[in-house]
Amino acid sequence: MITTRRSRIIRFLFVRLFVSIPVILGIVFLTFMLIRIGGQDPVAMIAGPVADSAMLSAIRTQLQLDQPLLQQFLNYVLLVSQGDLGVSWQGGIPVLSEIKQLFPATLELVFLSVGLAALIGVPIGMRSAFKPNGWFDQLTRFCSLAGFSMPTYWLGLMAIFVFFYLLRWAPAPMGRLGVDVATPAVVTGSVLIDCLLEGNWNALSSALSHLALPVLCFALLAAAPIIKQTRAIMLEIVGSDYVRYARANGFSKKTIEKIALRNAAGPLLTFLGLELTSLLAAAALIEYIFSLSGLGQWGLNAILLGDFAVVQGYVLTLALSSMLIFMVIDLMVLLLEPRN
Amino acid sequence: MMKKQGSVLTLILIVALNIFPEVWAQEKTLVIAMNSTPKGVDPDIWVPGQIEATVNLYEGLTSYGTRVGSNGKLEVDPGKIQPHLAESWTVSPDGKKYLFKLKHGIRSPFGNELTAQDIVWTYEKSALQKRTGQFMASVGRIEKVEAASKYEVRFQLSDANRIFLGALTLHLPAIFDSVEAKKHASPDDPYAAKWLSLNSAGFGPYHLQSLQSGQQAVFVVNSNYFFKKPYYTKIIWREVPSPATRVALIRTGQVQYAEQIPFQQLTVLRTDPAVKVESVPGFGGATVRMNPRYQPFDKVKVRQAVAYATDYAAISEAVFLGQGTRSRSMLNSPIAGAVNAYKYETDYNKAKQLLTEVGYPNGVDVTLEYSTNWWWEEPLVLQMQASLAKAGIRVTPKKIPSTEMLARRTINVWTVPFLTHLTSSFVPDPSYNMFLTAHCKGSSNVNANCDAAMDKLIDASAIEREEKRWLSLIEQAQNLQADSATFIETFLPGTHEVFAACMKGYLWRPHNRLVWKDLNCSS
Amino acid sequence: MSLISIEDLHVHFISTGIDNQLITAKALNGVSFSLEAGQVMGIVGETGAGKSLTANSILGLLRPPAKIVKGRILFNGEDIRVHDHESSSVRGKLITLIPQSPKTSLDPTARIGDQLIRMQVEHRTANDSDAYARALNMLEQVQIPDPSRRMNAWPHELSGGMAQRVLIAASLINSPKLVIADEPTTGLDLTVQAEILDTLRKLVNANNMSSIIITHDLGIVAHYCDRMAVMFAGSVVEEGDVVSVFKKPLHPYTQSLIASTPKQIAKNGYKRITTGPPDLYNLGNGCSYKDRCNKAQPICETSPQLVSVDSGHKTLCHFPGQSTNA
Amino acid sequence: MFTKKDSSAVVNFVNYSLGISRRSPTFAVGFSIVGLFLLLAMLADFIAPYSPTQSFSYNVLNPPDGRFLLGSDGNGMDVFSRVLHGCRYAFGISIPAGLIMISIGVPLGLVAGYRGGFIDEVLLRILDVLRSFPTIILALAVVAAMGQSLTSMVLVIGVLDSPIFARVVRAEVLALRSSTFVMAAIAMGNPAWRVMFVHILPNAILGVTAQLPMRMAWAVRISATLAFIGVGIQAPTPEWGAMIRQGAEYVITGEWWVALFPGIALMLLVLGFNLLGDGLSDILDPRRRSVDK
Repeated sequence: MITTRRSRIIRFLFVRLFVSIPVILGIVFLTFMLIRIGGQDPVAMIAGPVADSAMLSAIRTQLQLDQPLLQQFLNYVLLVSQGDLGVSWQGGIPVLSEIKQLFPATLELVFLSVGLAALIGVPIGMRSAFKPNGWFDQLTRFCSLAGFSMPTYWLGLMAIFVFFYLLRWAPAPMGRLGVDVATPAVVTGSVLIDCLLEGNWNALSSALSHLALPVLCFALLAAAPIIKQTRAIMLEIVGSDYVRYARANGFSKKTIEKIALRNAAGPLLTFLGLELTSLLAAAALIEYIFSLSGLGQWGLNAILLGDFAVVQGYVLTLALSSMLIFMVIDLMVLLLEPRN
Repeated sequence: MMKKQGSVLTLILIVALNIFPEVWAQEKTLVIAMNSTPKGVDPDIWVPGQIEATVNLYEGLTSYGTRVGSNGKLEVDPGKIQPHLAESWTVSPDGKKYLFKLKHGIRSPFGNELTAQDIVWTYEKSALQKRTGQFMASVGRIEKVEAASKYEVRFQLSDANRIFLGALTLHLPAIFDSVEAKKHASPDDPYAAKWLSLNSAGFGPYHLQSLQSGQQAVFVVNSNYFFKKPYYTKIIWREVPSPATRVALIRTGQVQYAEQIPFQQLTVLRTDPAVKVESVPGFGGATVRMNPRYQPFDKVKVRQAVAYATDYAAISEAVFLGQGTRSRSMLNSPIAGAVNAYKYETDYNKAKQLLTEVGYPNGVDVTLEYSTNWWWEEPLVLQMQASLAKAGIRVTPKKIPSTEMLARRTINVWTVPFLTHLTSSFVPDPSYNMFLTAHCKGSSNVNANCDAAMDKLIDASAIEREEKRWLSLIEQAQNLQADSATFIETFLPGTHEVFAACMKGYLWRPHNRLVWKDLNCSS
Repeated sequence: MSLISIEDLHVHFISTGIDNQLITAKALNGVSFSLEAGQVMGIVGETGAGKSLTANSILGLLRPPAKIVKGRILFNGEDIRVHDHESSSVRGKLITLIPQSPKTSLDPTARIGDQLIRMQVEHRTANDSDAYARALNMLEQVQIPDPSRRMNAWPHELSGGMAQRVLIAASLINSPKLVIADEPTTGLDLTVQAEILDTLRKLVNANNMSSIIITHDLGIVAHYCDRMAVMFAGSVVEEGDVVSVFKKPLHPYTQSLIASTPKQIAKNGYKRITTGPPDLYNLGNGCSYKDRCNKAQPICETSPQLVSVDSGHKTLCHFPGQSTNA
Repeated sequence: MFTKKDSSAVVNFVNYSLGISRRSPTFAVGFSIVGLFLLLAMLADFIAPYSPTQSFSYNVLNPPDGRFLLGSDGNGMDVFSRVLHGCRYAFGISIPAGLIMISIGVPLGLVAGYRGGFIDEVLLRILDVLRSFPTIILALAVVAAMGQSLTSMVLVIGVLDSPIFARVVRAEVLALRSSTFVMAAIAMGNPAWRVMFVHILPNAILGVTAQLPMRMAWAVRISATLAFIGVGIQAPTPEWGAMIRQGAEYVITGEWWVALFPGIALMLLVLGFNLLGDGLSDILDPRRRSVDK
């Protein structure tokens, strides 16, 4: 029994890996082509304000932009398969080293936000589902739709206005640490973890205070879909035979909630995975507003500046991490569900 | 469940609301709020933030002298070029050979002394990279650089020219500590371009200590710096992409300098006791340019009509908030030889009359394209739209991305008929400036401004060594440009640097970048 | 005093239409019956007659838009509805349910043993170690082979019959007074049906419990029940002890039900029912069976009263017992 | 309560409005919001005190007062007039984008669901890609590359979202395909297209109808986001996202009105669309009925 289960899991991982490859290739191919067929020429941007045509063509050759598109793509894939993401067209910093430096900031933001959002969203969604159409349900439905509808960046701006400009409660939206704080040595790249490792409490509190507002904004908005989904999942479970049976058995509300939550864990986890990946991308806006200098801000800039190497690196990172997240989540669900 | 969630929320809130007033305690550290961290620090490769950093890392063989200006403040005198890293120089009679003697004892942070070899290596590197450094070398018509002895270096020029010494004041081609740089070279990369793009090895006052892309860069003073020791020993360069945030930071005293502050904010900042605004007119002019290869701008009278239909007073008020300086030529003071060539004043009737003369009695429809390279573009375009309408020139404003603008306005592409542009350069030399912007081969010629007579005047001025004839050539060229009216000269937006109130010592340089070694905040 | 007695129970489904008109479905219309300790009662009737709704009302499982608008449910003389909103000291302990669909009624994420233990711990009828032993014992009693291994099984590993046995074990584990079996054998094959019902009957009798079995199947009622109630359109149209009802059905609906058992069809031939069940949204006045009844008279336009023929054998008809051969 | 005898049109209208708002308050609120915005968009020229791009040179960043109801922006333009005219861009993008989604998504979903096979596989793979890759980044990259015109924006949004539409249709079709009436239609020898469009589509359309407002909400949101980032429609065009972008410059220095009002308008309209969609699925789903308490 145990062996069959383990072999099933291993097979699952293999299949997932196998299926992921074409999807990732598809994403990379899609972005690769789309940013190039647009007709925008990045070379002038790279060459800078003083550039003559000789300089332009030299850069074009250097970046292989004079080659056919498909050839460019194949070259790129070949390089990527060797773990080389190329160098940024703006300044020549290796894309991979930038990703290593910037991704932890984004992960920090996204995981904290999703975590907080789940803490907010799941209980509220559950309560709604247990009393569907009651006042609480109507109110949360409205609120979650409002959260759904609110532009992230706008909420961020308004939060800055209130908490930084008016109340001076939040620190200036400037980076991940205060200027007067000694930056911890980079170990993991996550400021929070690095501070903890170093025991640098001063920096830790500064990092937390810089993260608080963006995380709060992000989590509030991320909670909306979680509420909605939890409600939908729970509604189905609450209407299920086994919850009806548990009710008929006179189980306490707490026990019934426990049963429902346990049964919702699988679909909820799957949804949280989805939420994680979508937040990874949406983080760009929050990072931009709060100058958090994460991966998203970097990618956003690259898109605006036409730095294709960075755009590709960004897209690839997002795609790969989405895949990884899905895989881990699916694996967790697999282990969680007795039926598998 | 609900309880747990509540307590976590409270915890987060407590952290969020726990304010840490980031009081600036450490001394002699300068914190600056910049648009972006340097994307690289190799002066040969132009990338965002690079110039702002490298003017502080590398210095030239020459430098500009200073004088006391009309307002009693010290200012740069572009007419006076003095030795800097060089001790002295001699020129051959034909003006094509220069021999520089280097000062002894100039050392990089790595302890290596500056020798003629470093300079030769520098020019070799730029020649190989074929980027901005080589461009600047070509501007000075430098043909060959060789070491005459350990402390002597010889420059061979293709033509005698006036810009050469001015170009040597610049930070590029950067004079590298070649001894250190060579340690990081490889057969693939003989000039250590990879290493130099993320590390500094110069003889300037500062060097790069750490660079966290997108977050901050830290520069520390070169302890071996040959000249007067800078007041600030450490520069913390924070990336703050939003100009508004930069304003907030300077106002709350969390940084001592903030770059690229929007004009509207300046008026407020001037009244803020915590902030000091230093304003210099500079010589860069906000222009609107017409490409004569497109209708209706192929007709000079249409272009002149546009010049007459521009409401300069309104632009001054609404766009530059009364803080700009009227531009009167494609060259402006302090560039030598600048004259009042551009004589157009607002006159709608004259504009209408000119339009009628060339067959546009009912006016014309044009699209004015602009981007966001400079903050004033959009308001200027809107003002142009309003005032040109009064002469029957109906303007459709169109904002396009910077990438598109750069690509389409490039020399020999020239597909933007009507656009906004800033006339500017690093070197305040008249011939060079005219060449860049108005010569058919100039790399800042964005509107196909190709006129054989103009090219001839500019070319002649560049090699003319007799002062009077030189000035006359420059004046002719300016007048010719003003008459052809392909440039609508509006205002010099000026350079407005925003500092903490205590900041002293600011000195404007022709490269228009902040030089940290000038600054001090001592009481 | 009866163990449970339902008095004039009215349950309506109340909602508002898209045109803002109130829509009421009269699902139960004055259901009354009672049951003594140790008895097994069968409730029969067609789909929509209100059998399960009656059970749900007893178990407090009604959810909006269903609502009890009138009537009482007395258990041991106490109104059971006071327990509706709290973890019940009655439901699951004194009254338990054997649900309709065994495979989906077990919590899919808990092992069988844990579910049986949970049932006891929840009602504090045993502590953890006793609970395990009792669960094991209960599984044995419902004749599950290899019970100690089954304790660790997941619900999805069980067959339908096995799951139903587990549910029976769960329903009896707290030694309740009343077990309500809501169509306990639907979907199971006949031999399993019989085994399960035999087990249930045996255990109910052995522990002196009462039981209500809800079913479509008159055969089950005949075999396993002491008393029976026939429901139609939300009313109990006939109630009595099994023997007398089968011997002398009073209501035309009961008569037609008995006539449609295979044995009777073989004997008397097949008769088609021409009308569907009455529209509960538009129940008219009078006898709700009148549209289907071939003996309907003008008097049937008025509501019939419950008529008691023998002691405990009652019917809701103007002409009790008159249409035996209809 | 009214009885069925009151059947005058007014009473009916009142009854149905009350009934709908009772069954789904969300629908009623959403419907009113979207209707109001549609009205504002149509009447913008009459309501707005100024042209949305008229620049009052001497009234830059005027706080809200009698002359500039919602203040003026950094170019001296009236925020109120601009917010009003912004409605037009919101509908100008979401309506054609919605039409594109329907015209691509519905046939695609129909064929994929009914026929399965290659088209279904392709659709599923595309959905895979979209699931594992956030559309916003894709839209950003494409619009940035294609150049920022209204047309390219509408196209990108419409095309990118149509697979999601197709998924809804596909799910409905799959459920319907095995239903008796479809079986009967096939057995009667109807050609595939007829079964799809005459028998399945009308029954699948309910799901589509409820989905449409939500997708339009997405279109409004994403177009504003693109404009905010700086790749979509650009100021001085009175588009909400572009206005927020412009206002972002001033929020931190206390000129809150430039970003606040377009943001509120944007949020309200998106909320309206979402409420509409949410309510519609309530109303169309017969299993959900509100309770009279």
